[in-house]
Amino acid sequence: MSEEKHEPVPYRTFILTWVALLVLTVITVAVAQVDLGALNIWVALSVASCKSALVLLIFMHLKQETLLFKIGLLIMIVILAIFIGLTFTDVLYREVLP
Amino acid sequence: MTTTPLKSTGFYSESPRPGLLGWLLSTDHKRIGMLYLGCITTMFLVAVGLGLAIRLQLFAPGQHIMSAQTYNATFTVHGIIMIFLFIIPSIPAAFGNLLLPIQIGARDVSFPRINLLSWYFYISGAVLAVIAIFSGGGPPDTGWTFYVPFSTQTTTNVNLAVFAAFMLGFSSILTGINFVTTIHRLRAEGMTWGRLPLFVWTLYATAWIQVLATPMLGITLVLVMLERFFGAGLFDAASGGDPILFQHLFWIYSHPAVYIMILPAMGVISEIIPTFSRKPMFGYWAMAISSLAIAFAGSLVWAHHMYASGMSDFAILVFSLLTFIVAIPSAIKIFNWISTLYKGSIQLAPPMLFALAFILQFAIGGLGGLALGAAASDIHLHDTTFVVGHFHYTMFGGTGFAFFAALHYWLPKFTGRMYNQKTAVISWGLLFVGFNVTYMAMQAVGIQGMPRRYYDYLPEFHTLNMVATVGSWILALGLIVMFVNLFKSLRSGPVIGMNPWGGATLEWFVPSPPPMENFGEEDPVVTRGPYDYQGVTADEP
Amino acid sequence: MSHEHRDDTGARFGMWLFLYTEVILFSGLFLLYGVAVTKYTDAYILASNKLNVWFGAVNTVVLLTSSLTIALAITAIQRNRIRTCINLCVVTIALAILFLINKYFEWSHEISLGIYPASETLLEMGPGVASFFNLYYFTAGLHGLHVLIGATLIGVVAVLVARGKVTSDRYVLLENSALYWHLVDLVWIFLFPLYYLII
Amino acid sequence: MTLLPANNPTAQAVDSVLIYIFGLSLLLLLGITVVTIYFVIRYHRSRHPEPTSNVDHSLVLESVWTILPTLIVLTMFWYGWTNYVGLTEVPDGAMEVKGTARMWSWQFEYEDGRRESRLYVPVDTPVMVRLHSVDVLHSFFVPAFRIKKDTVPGMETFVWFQAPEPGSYDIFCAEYCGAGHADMLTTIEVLSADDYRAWLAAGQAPAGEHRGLVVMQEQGCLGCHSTDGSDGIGPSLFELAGASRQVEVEGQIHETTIDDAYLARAIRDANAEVVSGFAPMMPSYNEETISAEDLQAVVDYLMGRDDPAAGQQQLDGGKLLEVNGCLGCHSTDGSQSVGPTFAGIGARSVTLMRDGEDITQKVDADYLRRALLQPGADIVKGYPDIMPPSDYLEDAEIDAIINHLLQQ
Ligand code: HEA
Ligand code: HEA
Ligand code: HEC
Ligand code: CUA
Ligand SMILES: [Cu+2]
Repeated sequence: MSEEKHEPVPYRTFILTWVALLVLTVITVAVAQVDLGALNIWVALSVASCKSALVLLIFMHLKQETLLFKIGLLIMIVILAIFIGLTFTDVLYREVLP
Repeated sequence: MTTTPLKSTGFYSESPRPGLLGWLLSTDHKRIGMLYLGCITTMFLVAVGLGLAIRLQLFAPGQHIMSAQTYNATFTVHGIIMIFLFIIPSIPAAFGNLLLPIQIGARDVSFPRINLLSWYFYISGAVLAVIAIFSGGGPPDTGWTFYVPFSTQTTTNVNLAVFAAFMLGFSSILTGINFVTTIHRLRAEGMTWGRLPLFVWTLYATAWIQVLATPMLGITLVLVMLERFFGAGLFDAASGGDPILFQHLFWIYSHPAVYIMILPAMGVISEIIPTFSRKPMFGYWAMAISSLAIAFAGSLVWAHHMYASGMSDFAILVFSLLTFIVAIPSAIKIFNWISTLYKGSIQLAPPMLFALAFILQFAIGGLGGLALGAAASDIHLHDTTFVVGHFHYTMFGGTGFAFFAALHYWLPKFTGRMYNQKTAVISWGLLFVGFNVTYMAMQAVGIQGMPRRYYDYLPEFHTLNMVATVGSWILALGLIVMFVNLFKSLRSGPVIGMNPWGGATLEWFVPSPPPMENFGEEDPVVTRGPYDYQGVTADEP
Repeated sequence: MSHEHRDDTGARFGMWLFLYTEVILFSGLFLLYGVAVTKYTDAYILASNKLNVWFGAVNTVVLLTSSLTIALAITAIQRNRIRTCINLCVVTIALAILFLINKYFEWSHEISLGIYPASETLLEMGPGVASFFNLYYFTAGLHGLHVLIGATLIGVVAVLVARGKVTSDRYVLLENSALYWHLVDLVWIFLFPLYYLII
Repeated sequence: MTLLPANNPTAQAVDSVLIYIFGLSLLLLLGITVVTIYFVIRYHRSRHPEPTSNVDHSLVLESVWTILPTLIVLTMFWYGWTNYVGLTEVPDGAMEVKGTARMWSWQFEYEDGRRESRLYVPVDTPVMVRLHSVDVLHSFFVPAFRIKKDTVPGMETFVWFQAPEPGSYDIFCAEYCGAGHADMLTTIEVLSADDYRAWLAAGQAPAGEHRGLVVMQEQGCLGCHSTDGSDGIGPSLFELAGASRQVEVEGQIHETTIDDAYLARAIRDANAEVVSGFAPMMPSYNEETISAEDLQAVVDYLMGRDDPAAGQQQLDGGKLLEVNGCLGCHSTDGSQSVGPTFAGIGARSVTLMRDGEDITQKVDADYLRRALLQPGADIVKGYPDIMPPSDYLEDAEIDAIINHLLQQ
């Protein structure tokens, strides 16, 4: 089957990805030193998401895989978001009696 | 009638290793399926014995055959075995393994060795669960729900029970991974998605839940163990925890788990109804898609177990709404099954009788679920025996009966021998009557306000409890007749041909029992749909 | 078996499914974190400041680098550079060990301060701080366990490569171990900012 | 089978939803069953050997049975939700009580600090119960009012109800909480306005009042007796100590000096000795209405003795055992329970486990104090180490409990 094997990813691509990841790490650590209030945690999470996208797509070869793999991942992320999101319908709105 | 012993036919005779090791080290999906079937049936009989004991204690108010502590341990062990060792693996692990590869025209599942590993996880979990009953501080007494803080405080052997449940969860995950991969990768040529038997569709939907929800149970149970060992207080208000969060984590898995239980059962029914009506399934795509819809929507409703727990009213609003959404695909299924009967040619063979009982009992259980899903009525019904009635209707009246239907439908396929059909009908009658008497009474007494998990109750609840106990005796009789009948068929039942019922899915076109790699030398090529009965006839008995 | 079937894509897909289960497993802890951080925001910031960012940052770099080396190992085996592949695996394992050593020093330091689950010091610091450290220890502990498993897996595959069982034609085992290793990295990518970087 | 009352607002809110959903469900179920049975009979193979239709889908039909159920369930949801909201909106001016659950008993605390193991409320008044738990999850469930709410450690929850008729209504614990779960029963006592006022007055004895007086007020003794020397329906109870009495016993007149034993007899068995000149119409009070301590307190009061160590005597050890849930684990009648029985505890020796060795210990005040405050230090042999420390009690309360236990 043609889908069985991927073309090898050049070393260069991986190394560039790695550099990008290091740069992003430096950025989060740097941003964390500035107090942005509640924004801090969201900035940190966005950067983390960028980093994980790089790892997933390039290190983990997701870019080369078939659609099935991508849909699978999407399903997992949606379910995860639901689990966490719906739990917050409780904890954010829990009334504390006077 | 030939006298060839079972062990010299089909996949029983062909094995790289002889004897017991040939079973314990086999990676053949049929052998693993049979192993599961044997263990699951055994565990079922143990738990059913405990259920009988519960009912005996509840025969009249006061303490009779057991003390409060023993009673608590009894329903806990009954629940744990029934849920984790019987009903969750029952249809997917036993019949899924036996049938999934054959029905899609494959020789085995994608990862046969992992399949075997998953059976070993199952059996270790089972052994640990049994050890937990007899060791440490005595059998666990937390209820199958393991609610904190009680479960972190009680001195009984909760650790081992929780660890057993963890292993069983792992087993379930591995089965799920195997099935999703198998269905995607190993369909035979011509086996398009539109030609998949509906049983396979439901297994597919189930497998996704197993993969995506079970880990949540894993981490929850690990946290209970950590809490007991280190006393960290992750759910303890004094150390910044929240006991209600435990319930969220628990039900995030355990609600979808009830759809792990019911979906494959619905698949079984969707195989049996068309075969015995000799008519294609009405609304194939609606049935396939509604399975996926139940799996997805079922993942959104967990907190309907928590309306009275002290969670926010906003969450009650959201979860109540979502709960009702799940009822819609279930309704579609019910109506499609019934439409399949229309202008069919209906044969009331034992599997069909069990399937019809399933429809009625699942409808009763499911409609009762609606009263539990509505916020106001659940406040009254929550944690009463009405809930107990509801879930026995869905789990036992639904999945349990579907399991019996599957036994009567497919066991001959895998043993090559038929049971006595008249006796089977008698056992069906006893089970049907006994079941409904037992659990209808339980629902009624729940509406009166009797809380569940009570070993003793007020005199006004006596009559209905007595009725329920008497019903359980009829049920017991039915079970004994059924299992004796099936068991006898293994040795002395008449030998059957390929297709005793006139089914049109692939398993009916291989010998009974099927050979080692299912299809001989040639890989099958599929050219027709799963419910295309044109030209398919049942063997003459 | 007479019909040997081989399905590398299937095997990889199975591994991905397994990774989903791992992500959900960790998400239980992240869920608890999310709830607690909204409830005890101030205490969490206070507690986070007690962790040493540099321990975390160094470990981030270590894990990212190990992710790189194991990714390179796959390209190496695809190009049939067996020696390079084995060396890259060994470097990955070395980095994993480095990570654990670093973790060991970090934890000993904190434990010497009396900060560990259910300790008296922790309870005195109030529910918010206690919850932060409880979660920190369990999440990092579970992650550490995964580092250990991942490193073992890569070790086994490296041996198989050396023995010629895993080759440039048949390397799905290496791919799957690498996938597992990247997951360990992914979890840390989120763990690091959430525990070390909130102020 | 009894029918639950449906005469109160919360029950009505829940019942109408139940009836709506059950009613519709019954209709649907009936339809499904009838159609299925009809098909099975009509198209049975003996009557209908070959299928006569091969239709395998119908967009119209399937849409109908997708849309119709959707509408039905949406109405069910909405009705259920709006009526649920009614259960959470406490009417203005509701009376508030704090309810505390512990393994395995309930305690209700009123605004004036009074604590009871039953929930006494006036008729026709909205009552809000603020729920707490000191150990694990429990659930406050009153079937008659269709209300239920978990009690969660570290959090407050609440329920409200309004009872239109006096009576006694069961409270169950509906959240599984261990061995005593099924026995965690008590009642809501709905009193008429008058009774409630009387109950309230009895409870509001000013602090420092002699316990004996309090008991006499509660029991209504002063309706017939005065304490100022003036006779009423009964003789005045003024300066009795040492006085002599002419009493009639079985028709014969005796002369007696008033002492403790005499007073006790007079209360327990009122008509055995009747004071000359009075009609034998005083009711007798048994253990149930006036406990042994209360009797002693009354006698002390009548004999002109001070309440020994005022604040302390006021506390009734027996009652404290009840309201603090001790009796959830310990019996008072010698029967087996989660913990050792209290019957005869003051006079026995116990075998303790300390560092794996058995020690025999005579029960005395010191031992009991340790057993209460550090229950984990010494474990009575044969019992689990589960007793919670009673450090939430005040010193005086602990003393009262110890005194009470020593007298057992
Ligand atoms: C196989 C298992 C199974 C299944 C399939 C279901 C199905 C459903 N369950 Fe059940 N449930 C359990 C097993 C199951 N349940 C268990 C084990 C518990 C208790 C756990 C514990 O506490 O120990 C429980 C508890 C439980 C509760 C919590 C009760 C409480 O503790 O307070 C609720 C509340 O919403 C609920 C709702 C539902 C609903 C709405 C469905 C729906 O999926 C039902 C859908 C089906 C139908 C609606 C009927 C068929 C359709 C028709 C007849 C057509 C007509 C219908 C319409 C027009 C709508 N269930
Ligand atoms: C598939 C799941 C399943 C099945 C089939 C059953 C079957 C039965 N259950 Fe079970 N039950 C649960 C799952 C199940 N249960 C769960 C999950 C709980 C909740 C636990 C909790 O609260 O934590 C529960 C709780 C539960 C309760 C509530 C306890 C309480 O809340 O106080 C009761 C009470 O009557 C009960 C009774 C029964 C009975 C009478 C049967 C009967 O159907 C059994 C019929 C069988 C017989 C009457 C005996 C037959 C005898 C033989 C065949 C001979 C063989 C015998 C031996 C080998 C010993 N069960
Ligand atoms: C959760 C159950 C529980 C509650 C509530 C409880 N106890 Fe106990 N109690 C026990 C157990 C079990 C023991 C025996 C083990 C031990 O010594 O710790 C015990 C032991 C004792 C003893 C020593 C008994 C002896 O025979 O020497 C006394 C006195 C006592 N309790 C008093 C009380 C009082 C007073 C209260 C209420 C304020 C109370 N208990 C509440 C379970 C309980
Ligand atoms: Cu308290 Cu159940
Ligand atoms: Cu549910």
